[in-house]
Amino acid sequence: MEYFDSSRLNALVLLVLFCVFVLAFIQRARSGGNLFIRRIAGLNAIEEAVGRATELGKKVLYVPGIMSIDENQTIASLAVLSHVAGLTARYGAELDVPNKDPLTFASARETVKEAYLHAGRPDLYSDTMVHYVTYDQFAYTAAVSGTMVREKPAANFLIGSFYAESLLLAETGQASGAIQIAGTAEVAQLPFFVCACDYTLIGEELYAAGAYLSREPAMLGSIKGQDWTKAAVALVIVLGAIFESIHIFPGLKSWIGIN
Amino acid sequence: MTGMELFGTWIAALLTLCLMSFLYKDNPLFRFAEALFAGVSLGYYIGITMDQTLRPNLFEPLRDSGLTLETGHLLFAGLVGLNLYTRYVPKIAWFARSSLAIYVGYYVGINMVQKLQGEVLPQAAATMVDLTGGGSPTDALNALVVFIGVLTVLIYFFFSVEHKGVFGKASRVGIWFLMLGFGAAFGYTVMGRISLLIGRINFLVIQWIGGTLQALGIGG
Amino acid sequence: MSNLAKLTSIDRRWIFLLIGLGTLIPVLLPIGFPVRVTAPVKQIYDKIETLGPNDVVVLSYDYGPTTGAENDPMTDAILRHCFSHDVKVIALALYPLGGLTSLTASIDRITAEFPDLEYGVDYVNLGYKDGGQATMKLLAEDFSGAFPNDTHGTPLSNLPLMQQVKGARNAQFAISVATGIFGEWWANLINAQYGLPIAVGCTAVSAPKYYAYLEAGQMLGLIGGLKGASEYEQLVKDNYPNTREAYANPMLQTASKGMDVQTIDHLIIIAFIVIGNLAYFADRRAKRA
Amino acid sequence: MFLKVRLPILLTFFAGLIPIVAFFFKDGTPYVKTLSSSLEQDMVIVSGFALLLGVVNVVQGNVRKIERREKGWFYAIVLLAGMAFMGLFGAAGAMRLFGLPGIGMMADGRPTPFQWGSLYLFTPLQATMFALLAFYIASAAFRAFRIRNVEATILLVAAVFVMLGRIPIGEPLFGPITEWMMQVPNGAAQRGIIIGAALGAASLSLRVILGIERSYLGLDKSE
Repeated sequence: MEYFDSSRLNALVLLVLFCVFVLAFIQRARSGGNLFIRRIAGLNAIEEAVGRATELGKKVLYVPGIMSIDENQTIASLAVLSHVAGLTARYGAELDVPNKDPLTFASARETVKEAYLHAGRPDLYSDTMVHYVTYDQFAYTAAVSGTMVREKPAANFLIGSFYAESLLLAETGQASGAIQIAGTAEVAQLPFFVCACDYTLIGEELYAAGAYLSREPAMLGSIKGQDWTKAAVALVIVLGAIFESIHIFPGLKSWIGIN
Repeated sequence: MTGMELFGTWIAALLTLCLMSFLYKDNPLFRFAEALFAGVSLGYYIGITMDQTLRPNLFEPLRDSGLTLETGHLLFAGLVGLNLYTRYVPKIAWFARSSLAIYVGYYVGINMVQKLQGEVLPQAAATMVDLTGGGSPTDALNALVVFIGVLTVLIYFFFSVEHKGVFGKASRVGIWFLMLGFGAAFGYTVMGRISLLIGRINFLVIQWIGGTLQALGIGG
Repeated sequence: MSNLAKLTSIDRRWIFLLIGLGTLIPVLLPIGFPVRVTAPVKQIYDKIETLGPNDVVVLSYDYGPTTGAENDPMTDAILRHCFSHDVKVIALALYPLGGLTSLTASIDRITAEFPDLEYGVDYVNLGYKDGGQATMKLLAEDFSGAFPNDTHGTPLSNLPLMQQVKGARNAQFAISVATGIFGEWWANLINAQYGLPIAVGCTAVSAPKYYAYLEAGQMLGLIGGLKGASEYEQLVKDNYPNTREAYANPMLQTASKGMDVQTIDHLIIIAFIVIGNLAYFADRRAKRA
Repeated sequence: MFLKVRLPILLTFFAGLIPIVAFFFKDGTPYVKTLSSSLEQDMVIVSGFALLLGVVNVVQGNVRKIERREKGWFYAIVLLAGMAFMGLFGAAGAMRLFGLPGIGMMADGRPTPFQWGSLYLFTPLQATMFALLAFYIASAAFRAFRIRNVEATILLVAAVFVMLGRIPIGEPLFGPITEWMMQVPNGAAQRGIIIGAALGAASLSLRVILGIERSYLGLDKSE
């Protein structure tokens, strides 16, 4: 015990609570429990967007953010990409996935290849669908903006971790007339996506997207577990605020807040 | 300014104008700058990665202290890195997956605890506000707004329940908070973005045109 | 469709053109909107006013050319103030992405306006050192630990000014003009550990975060973005007539010009929002009718 | 089957467990902390190796364009030339070849070719692309801020108030409102997003560690 960092006991409690909730609900979902998940607007629009691109004979552009796969938003984006690639495979629409990060590039290629295989259309898959551009944020943006203007994709997906380039990409895409579905958990970039895109997955919606789209019990169960943790956190916040207001148990707030 | 600097400034200024021409429409000058930018930036990161990542973290420790207990794990790093290249050998292409698996695994682990400890806990604690404002009506009002704002936004993110009835109303208030926050953040960012443009215009006017005039002995 | 309603789908290039002109024209022909000086900026100015000819200010260039439009006018105005008031300056750069470029350009620019200054006695340019917080800790104790030589390669022991102060902790005041996190480090490391008064000049984007440090007393003053820089310029111009000639130079980059641009561009954007909404309503009415 | 599917999932599981366990131990704890921190150093190195994957792809793609004289092949030449210039001088500098002291300045204060390229080619292009945001933020504001419904109106009013509060002529009236909006309602909205997103991210982490979420590896869900 001498090695245990007791200042992190609060985090350990939260971690255990969280894992218990998630695992319990995964178990329940697998044995056929209630799997209701509320509608997430941007996600229902994906099929429509890919469908429109197919009709118009134009490509679907998927930008998986600019960060590497050390960022959870990128992993979440690849889960959505898997779904989008499944749709382009089924509809026979052209898919273009330009990359800024080389590891994301390597991962995205595996994701898309598998999605085409799974959809039963490995013949439509080509290695040029997922390609690498450059490691610089703005050079990448310039290249993707150029693609948007020249090839006028009918649907742009801007999903993952974005920084200042968010608005450059979203405005260029808007001007080129594409349906745009964006998603990020970068708080500072959300206003720009909300203003310049048709649909935006906000923060937690992005992380839940893969599970929502997969419709798999285990995935949906984990969303339920996460919801229950959220409810518990909200409850603790309410309790904490009451305690602070009537000045009892001042220890709760400071115990939770220590870092 | 030396001749070489003036030459560089001219190149930089012309490239600046090439990129800016995109605002009017796509054109060959923009495409030239875009292609050069993509190439130069990738080359730049080749240099940076070799000089700032691989050299100090891998080559120098191995060269300076050889293979010791402390540097042994670097061989593992090198192997996991090199394993990424197995994708070029069709028969064992799937080897590369293992490197991705380790990389992703390590970081999702870190992210998990960091998000819970570094974000959920402090943000939750900060929302445990004294709703009486310690006697100050303004503080009490602000505390109440923060309290309601955080809770309704959390309700908006609740996925397991249909958003109707009281729950739906609360979630709607949450959306209003989000919109207010987004609008304010948008307005706040305008200034910083315009400053960037001022920086470019200053470069063109002062360094490029001013510098050239100075070099020609015109103006001050 | 009425003419007004047509404006809902106006070509966005008209907006681009107006923003471009709204930025270019004030840079060429300054307007000079009035500047109201706020307390956090005045506190830095007042602190330097209390210093005498043997006192030393450490000025850290913790930014690069990318944010030069906001940060350069701050360092320039601070240098003009220190040199006009006869306070000694030790300048250095800790920011990896072009800190040295910004530092050298700024020192060259301002010292040219003060021909009587003697290098090594009145000011020193230490150059750039990487390492962030670790370097900061070193130079707080002993400058030569982090910078054995100045930027010209002269050993610090040959510079009279550097004999006067061993480390940053022995100076009277330190100002970090910063983008990102460097300003926080000065407050957390140097102010907290050595009690040296710290002030920060930061970009507008990071200003809200720094207000917390100001309120906590960890920073003596704060220059936030172009607006803060224009306030400092105003103070220097008002109180040191010798600097007015420099500020009158049309080829000089100043924060007051920058604030002119900000005002005009903000108003252009707001005007477009208003027009857009009028057009939107006209369009809706036309469609209903 | 084991090597192709189970092994990567097991590797993810163990690689993910290490930093989580280490997180709860004090600095200096033997084995646990050292393992985690050497793994951290290692991952930085792995990411360094990854860049070559991108470079190879870019070279392949552009050489193909040039060989087949595809539309825009001229630009492919420009791209490769730019990359070769910076990449070769950068690599030579990093390996200290041809008397280059590195990728920064020469001993006499002149820039190395790599440094010259980053000063006069790379940096201005980067700064210009970034600066285009000033134009785009204006056009986005014009189009998005319309009084369409309650939500859009709130967005508009908040943005305009803050814009007015940031400039000297609007500051006396709107400055305090700006500060209040940034700190109170915007702070609350951000906090809500952060708490939700952090839980979402943690849940995704758990799915990845447990091998439930594996699309990033290109593994079929049924395998």
